[in-house]
Amino acid sequence: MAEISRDTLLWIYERMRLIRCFEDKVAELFAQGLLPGFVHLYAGEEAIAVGVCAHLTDRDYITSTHRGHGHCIAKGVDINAMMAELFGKATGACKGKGGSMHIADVSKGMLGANGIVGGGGPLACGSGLTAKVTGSDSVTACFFGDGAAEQGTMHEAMNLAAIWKLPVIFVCENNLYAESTPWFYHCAARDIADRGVAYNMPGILVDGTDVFAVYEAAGEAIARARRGEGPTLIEARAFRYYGHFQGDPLTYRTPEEEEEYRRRDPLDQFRRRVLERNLLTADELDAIDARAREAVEAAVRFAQASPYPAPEECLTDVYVKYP
Amino acid sequence: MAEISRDTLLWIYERMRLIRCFEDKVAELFAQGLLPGFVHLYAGEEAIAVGVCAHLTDRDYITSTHRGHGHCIAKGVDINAMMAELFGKATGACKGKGGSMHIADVSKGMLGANGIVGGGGPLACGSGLTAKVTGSDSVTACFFGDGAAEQGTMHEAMNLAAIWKLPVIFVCENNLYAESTPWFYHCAARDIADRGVAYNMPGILVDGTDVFAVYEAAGEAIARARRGEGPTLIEARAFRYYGHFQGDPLTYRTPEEEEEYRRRDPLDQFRRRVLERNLLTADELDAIDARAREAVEAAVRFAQASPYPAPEECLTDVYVKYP
Amino acid sequence: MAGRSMTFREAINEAIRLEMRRDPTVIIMGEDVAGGARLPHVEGRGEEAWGGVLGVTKGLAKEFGRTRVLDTPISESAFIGAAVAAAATGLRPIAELMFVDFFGVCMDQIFNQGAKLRYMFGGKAKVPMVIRTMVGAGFRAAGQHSGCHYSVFTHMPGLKTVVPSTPYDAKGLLISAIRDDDPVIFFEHKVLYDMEGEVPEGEYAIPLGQADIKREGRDVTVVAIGRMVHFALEAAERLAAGDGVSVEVVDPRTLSPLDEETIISSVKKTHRLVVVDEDNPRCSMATDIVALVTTRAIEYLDGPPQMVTAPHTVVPFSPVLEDYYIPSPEKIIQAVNTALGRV
Amino acid sequence: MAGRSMTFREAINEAIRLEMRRDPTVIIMGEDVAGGARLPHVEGRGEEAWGGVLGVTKGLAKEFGRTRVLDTPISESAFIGAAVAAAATGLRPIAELMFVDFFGVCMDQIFNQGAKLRYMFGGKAKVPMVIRTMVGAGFRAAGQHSGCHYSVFTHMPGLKTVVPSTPYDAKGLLISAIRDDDPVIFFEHKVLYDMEGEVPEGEYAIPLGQADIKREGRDVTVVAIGRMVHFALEAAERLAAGDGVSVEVVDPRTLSPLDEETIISSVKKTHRLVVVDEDNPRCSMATDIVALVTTRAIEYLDGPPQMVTAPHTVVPFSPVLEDYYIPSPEKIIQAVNTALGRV
Ligand SMILES: Cc1ncc(C[n+]2csc(CCOP(=O)(O)OP(=O)(O)O)c2C)c(N)n1
Ligand SMILES: Cc1ncc(C[n+]2csc(CCOP(=O)(O)OP(=O)(O)O)c2C)c(N)n1
Ligand SMILES: [Mg+2]
Ligand SMILES: [Mg+2]
Repeated sequence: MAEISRDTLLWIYERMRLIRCFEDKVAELFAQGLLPGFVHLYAGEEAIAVGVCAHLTDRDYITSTHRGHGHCIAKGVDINAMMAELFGKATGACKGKGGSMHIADVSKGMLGANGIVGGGGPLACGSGLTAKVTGSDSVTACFFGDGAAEQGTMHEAMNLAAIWKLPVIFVCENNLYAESTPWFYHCAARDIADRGVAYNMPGILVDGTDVFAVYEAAGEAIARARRGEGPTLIEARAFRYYGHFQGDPLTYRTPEEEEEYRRRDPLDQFRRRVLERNLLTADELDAIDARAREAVEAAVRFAQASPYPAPEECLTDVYVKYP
Repeated sequence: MAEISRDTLLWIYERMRLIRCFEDKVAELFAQGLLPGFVHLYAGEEAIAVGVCAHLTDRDYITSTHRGHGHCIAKGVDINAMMAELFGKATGACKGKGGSMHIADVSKGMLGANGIVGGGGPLACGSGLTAKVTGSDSVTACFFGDGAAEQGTMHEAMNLAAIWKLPVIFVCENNLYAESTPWFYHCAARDIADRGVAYNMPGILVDGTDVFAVYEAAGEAIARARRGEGPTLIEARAFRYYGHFQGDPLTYRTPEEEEEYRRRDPLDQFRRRVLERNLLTADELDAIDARAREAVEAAVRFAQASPYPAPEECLTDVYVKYP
Repeated sequence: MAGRSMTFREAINEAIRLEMRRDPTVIIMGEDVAGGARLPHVEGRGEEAWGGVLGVTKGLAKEFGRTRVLDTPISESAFIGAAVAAAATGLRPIAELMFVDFFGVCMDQIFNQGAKLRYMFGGKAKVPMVIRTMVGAGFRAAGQHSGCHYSVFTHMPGLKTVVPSTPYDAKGLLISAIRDDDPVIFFEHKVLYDMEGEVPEGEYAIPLGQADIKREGRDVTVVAIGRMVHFALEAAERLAAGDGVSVEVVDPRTLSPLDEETIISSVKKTHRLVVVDEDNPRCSMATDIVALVTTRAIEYLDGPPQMVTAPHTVVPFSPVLEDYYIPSPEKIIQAVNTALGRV
Repeated sequence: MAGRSMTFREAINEAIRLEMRRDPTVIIMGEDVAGGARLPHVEGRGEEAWGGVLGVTKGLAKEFGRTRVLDTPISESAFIGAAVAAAATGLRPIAELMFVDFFGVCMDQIFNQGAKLRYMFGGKAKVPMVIRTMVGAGFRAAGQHSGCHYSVFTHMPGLKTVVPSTPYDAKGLLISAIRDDDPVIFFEHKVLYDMEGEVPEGEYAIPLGQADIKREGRDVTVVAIGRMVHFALEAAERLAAGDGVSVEVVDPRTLSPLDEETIISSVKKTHRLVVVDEDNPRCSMATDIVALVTTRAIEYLDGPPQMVTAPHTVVPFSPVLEDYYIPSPEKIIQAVNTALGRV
């Protein structure tokens, strides 16, 4: 923690807050019936995306999941374009064609949210392979859920990355549930991190509500990947605050669990720790909070003011050229 | 070894010899151009199928691979029907419709050779599930190759069997290669058996040329499965004597490797050990050898004398009823 | 009891429930089909957390217990493959593939194992299983949760494919599918779940391979699939009211086996064919039905057959784009007019 | 240089080799495409053990090294998905799916990731990759190694599909496929690998979406795909010799995009259509082409279109059964005669 620069600390808090504000606002808009489709919110897991992406530049890549807003924001995707995408507007990150589950910005190294659980694992090997073949020092972080750990694709991807020593890190976001199914039911391993053994790679379990812990573990793993020593598996445990999707009755969750995660809120933890150690001031943090709120409001205004795509836009972008 | 009954010892040797004779004969017939398609031979790996199936009855199941002849014979499938199948005859185990890669006999608990690498893992969960739901004590052994260990299906199947505590044992036949690719290249794990950790199940490495070692490890695993304590992963290392398929130039194999496997031949090992300890006599073993040779010759005669199916048979057996 | 109304969702639930009562070998499995597995405050009380992502299987775990109603990991290959071999060894499993769009992670177990097992074994095995799966656009669920793709399964020998359009059909067809000795893929259009319709109590089986004429007519045959049946009926209504055109709406209900005779008889009567399919157009059910009619009854056609399908694109997210993507009653009316040479 | 003859296998090898020389971002990966990875007595000497299961990629590892010619584990999802994202981030990967029959273990990465990425990202990415795969019956390879199934890929928006029938076409189309900015599935019929034909040296690109009239004729249009082109030509030869029937054989070469105009022009000239497809019949390219012609040019047809396809069965093993399964020149002759009203 001592080694983290002030700038990085500010960036971390700013990104975590921006994610939180964004997701809370999306929940609100969704409840008001303003957003089409369905959304999976990242609130509660901010420390994972931000702790990892703090080590990455635009030349590095991430692959993501159906719960991708947090990854996007941590990787620097423009929140105006994100919000417009959620509204299905022409100014959206994907011109309204992708929606929540497919937000992407390849120019920022964000290879897309993904509607297929486990779909991102193989893709992460691909950007890793490009780095290896072209000799760049780019690293790819592959985010996946605890539920995704049971998909064959993740197994194949971790093995492939390991034998090819690809510059990829695998970050399992264990938020305790896959939909309404608890991870201790769907996963036979004692810890998902134990599966590192299956690929002869380090398997690290960290507290995913503690951004410092995530930052440290990810830093080592990324450095290792950049040195050409191959992949690492990190399991980060955290909580998701909202239902699996917006509208989930949450019958599987107990009040005790809710209490625990409120107590361990990643933003509160961060605040407490940087204030205790006098690394940042309350004013600085409050200013960030205010800016984040305003940025999200501005994003909503931008999205609402934006036009819908022309209906015939349905037919474009299937191919670069056809025939 | 002391605990193995005389009958079982005789059965083990007889099955191993029958597999060896069968495969050597198939190699010969294939070289003569008498067999259509292509065949993957099991010679060298006899101790694995036989060591496992020695614990199983017709009410137990096995799933198999593209290299399935040995599994069939160990599970008691009629070799006349097998040989006729390889010739594509109407008297074949599958009426000539399946061929080498799909030989099956559900009445014997043999759920089919499988042309899809890793295809048998999920199937093994299925017969395991039937046992569990119906409360029978049937066990399923799932044979798969080292190459198959890299398929997502095997990961999913092992996890599913573990969380449901299905009566299944997973037997990885590590014959050092997947086609021409050495296992230490395609597999990141130090030992495939290590992957037991990923499913919180025992992972046992045994010498797959030593039928006693296989018999013992499989016995424990099967007993555990029958007790309802869930699956076990066994990695059995052995050699395949022929090429991946008949016709393989075998450029990847060294003379040293050939020498080693000849030295560790599973049938020779068995012979030496039972003779040393006076468990069986040379005459008994020789008689088995002669019977096996004759049985295989008879199977060839049976197959050659059998008719081909009528061409229109192509159209039947797609459905039980259609419409 | 006639006159009892229930939703498409409830009809499916009832079909499964009745079959599970009747036959102890029927089991059901899938992601969150019950939900909350091993949570003491859920399972411990004999409850379920979800009863399926859209509540279709609600109450089954409560009635039949967790041995017959199994939550699964997100391992479609494993549990669908398990259903295949469970079927071959004595059970009648129903496996839920949550969205058909996920077929790509488990298709091998469906088409190479489940569908082919009987044939490759020379007829010496059977695979009485059902895969239930959600299809269709309209939920703004975007490119990976809105496809139809039943053409891919209909293409595959060894599979049967069913696409019900009403609560009544859904119940009767699902009962038949569960009792069928072959693997059946049962496609449920998510937009139809809330649709109400008359559903008799008790068991009844609608044979696979029997089309239903949802509306009789003289001038043009509209063959429509799944949700499109309702759009076709709406178009027929408007055409009747507006121009006195008499449209016959044929609902094949099952795509494999396909009731070729009913379709062909209808065309022999009307001499005009319009096929309406929400799926993408290439190598689709639309082309399949057009080829059926033109190879077998072209001489009865008074003009070119018409196809109303989704375009050859991914399903877009934005409501304006998705609405453009989905075939509409307007497009059907236009196609009928074209078929009648009125444009 | 005209007159140079080589096999279909060699033509494919040459196309890859030339493109790899020309463009350092082209890489190739698949199971045993080199073979013997990390074995000192193989790789250590710059050798390969196999060069592909049927030797198609022989010599590439030797020339380009193991960084650009990658042996993979049997993890089709992982390496085909890797090809997708490698393509989106700057490479032009060629991935080998050994047999098309294995698509079920990796289809998600093909149709949900590779094919849809560009669309779902609003056109802000491209996926210039090729998947080479073997198709077809005739090797007695039975139910899981003998399918065609290009209809499944042609159905999917975002994919392009290519089925070459001659060494010349194979080389020119593969070069185009590699240079194409969209994902292309390239289907190689295993029975054709040993077929010889004229292949010019050096690079040439055959545009995707251009059919080739393999034989001109007046009386009937036979559209045939892949290996079936040769059976159609044989049938045409015999029909010309025997009865003086003049058959036009159209080889679409690419199924998506499909050269609709060439097919339709031919039918407008001959007024008769026969489609020959080794794939299973339902929702197939055969129905696709029949639907194309009948929806757009039915008035030019003098009789019902004919389809000659495999039956709706799994591919059987036994030679007598497999021979019955595969469409034959005889069946094509019969279909032409039927099309001409001569039976
Ligand atoms: C292959 C596939 N199967 C099922 C689904 C449906 N589904 C969407 S999210 C989800 C749960 C994912 O759980 P997890 O990986 O833990 O991620 P989380 O939602 O907890 O972030 C499921 C089953 C899917 N999208 N893809
Ligand atoms: C899904 C799939 N991918 C590829 C193949 C082609 N193939 C057949 S056998 C084989 C190698 C299998 O290796 P292993 O599992 O070690 O079994 P072995 O042949 O050594 O017994 C491969 C790649 C296949 N049949 N199925
Ligand atoms: Mg989760
Ligand atoms: Mg092997």
